[in-house]
Amino acid sequence: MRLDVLYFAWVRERIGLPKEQVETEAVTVADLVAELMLREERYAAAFADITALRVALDQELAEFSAPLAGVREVAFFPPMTGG
Amino acid sequence: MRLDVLYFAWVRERIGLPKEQVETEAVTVADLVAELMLREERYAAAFADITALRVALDQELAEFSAPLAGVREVAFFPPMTGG
Amino acid sequence: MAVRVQPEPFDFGAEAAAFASEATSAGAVVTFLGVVRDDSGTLARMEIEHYPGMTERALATIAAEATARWRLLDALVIHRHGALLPGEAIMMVATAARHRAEAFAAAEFLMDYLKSRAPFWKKEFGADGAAWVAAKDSDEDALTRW
Amino acid sequence: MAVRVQPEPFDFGAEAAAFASEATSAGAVVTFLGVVRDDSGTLARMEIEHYPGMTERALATIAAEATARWRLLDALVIHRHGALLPGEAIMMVATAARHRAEAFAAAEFLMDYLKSRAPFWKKEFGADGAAWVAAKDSDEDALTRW
Repeated sequence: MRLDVLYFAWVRERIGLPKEQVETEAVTVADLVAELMLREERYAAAFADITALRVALDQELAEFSAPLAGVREVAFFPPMTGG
Repeated sequence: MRLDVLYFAWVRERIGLPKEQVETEAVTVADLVAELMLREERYAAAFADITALRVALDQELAEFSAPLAGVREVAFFPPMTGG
Repeated sequence: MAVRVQPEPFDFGAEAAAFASEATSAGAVVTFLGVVRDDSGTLARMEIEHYPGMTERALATIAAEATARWRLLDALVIHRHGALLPGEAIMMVATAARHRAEAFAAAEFLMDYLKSRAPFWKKEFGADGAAWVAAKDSDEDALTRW
Repeated sequence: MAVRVQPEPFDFGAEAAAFASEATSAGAVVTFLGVVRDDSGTLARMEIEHYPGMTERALATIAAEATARWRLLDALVIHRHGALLPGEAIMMVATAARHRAEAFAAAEFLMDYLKSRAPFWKKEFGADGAAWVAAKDSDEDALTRW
């Protein structure tokens, strides 16, 4: 499947881009993270501490164990600091 | 001693005046209330249910058991409804 | 810290803006505005009686206590008396603090104390005559949390 | 109920006044204003990044939940993104309810959820370089009370 993958804040800065298209057969978010980490050092660095990250699937907060079936947009970012 | 005695809200309406000077030897607020209630029916009516009343001595909330020594101004009123 | 007791209307937006712009080192500003409600649809007006002298003292005491307890950068209380129409603003409170928790807690504390400890009494004039607003047990109970 | 996400400044006093005047049957209006603080005295600017699309959805969801839970008559959330200077307003929340307890609770709920559940990220630019603001455990903990 083809996913839009978005990065925000320091995740975006470490990976060096805000958005990319990813062709993947990953079943869960965690699978996708494992796949991305194998790509390049900057991905490995960005995802090194998964507890410091949050994920949204189609713009809704989700768990890293969540399935990707039917999802079009995945976003990774640090804990939010709004308000 | 001579006291300024003030009445507010329905206490004022029942007694029929906002303020009067009272010459008294009452030791506590409760003594003063007992003295006033003997005066006239309108005082007796106003003070009938003391639990529905509050008292301030020199503009500070006080108890009915409080002594009047040194006090210049006594005010009687129902529970407050500001805000 | 400012406390005003007045019969005149006040401009909530202007007061809130001025308060916020003066609290320059605050990260958090909370305001509360109390308005005359007309639940029954028959309220002609409300009249608020107060105890001149004691009112200002009580409000200043309450505001000083809130300021000390939550280390407020500033606090404002405005309360009207006299005749008010449905929809008119009765009073406002504003608090400024470094963080939101302090600003919220102080504003709620001010409101709870104002309701039951400041010498104001409301009387409603409606189609069926006039009646003094009764104090609510819930307002007295609200004080126990502080 | 209104939610606005914008880079432009907003006029807190005018927004607060307009909100209050439209909530005609409310007895209680609470506003919260968040301002860029400069505790160190070295902050040049703050930049707020957000997730267009998700931000608006998250804010609308939070506002709708608050409205239902406290039977609000109205709710408003305005949140800026982009570059902000110390002292500038970041965001505001306003709630209107019949009674004060609901208006206060809903405003605090909105703030707690906004802090940790709306996709905004703050970066501070100062004399010593730039750094992303870290999420506070206390903000995450604040959610457990609702």
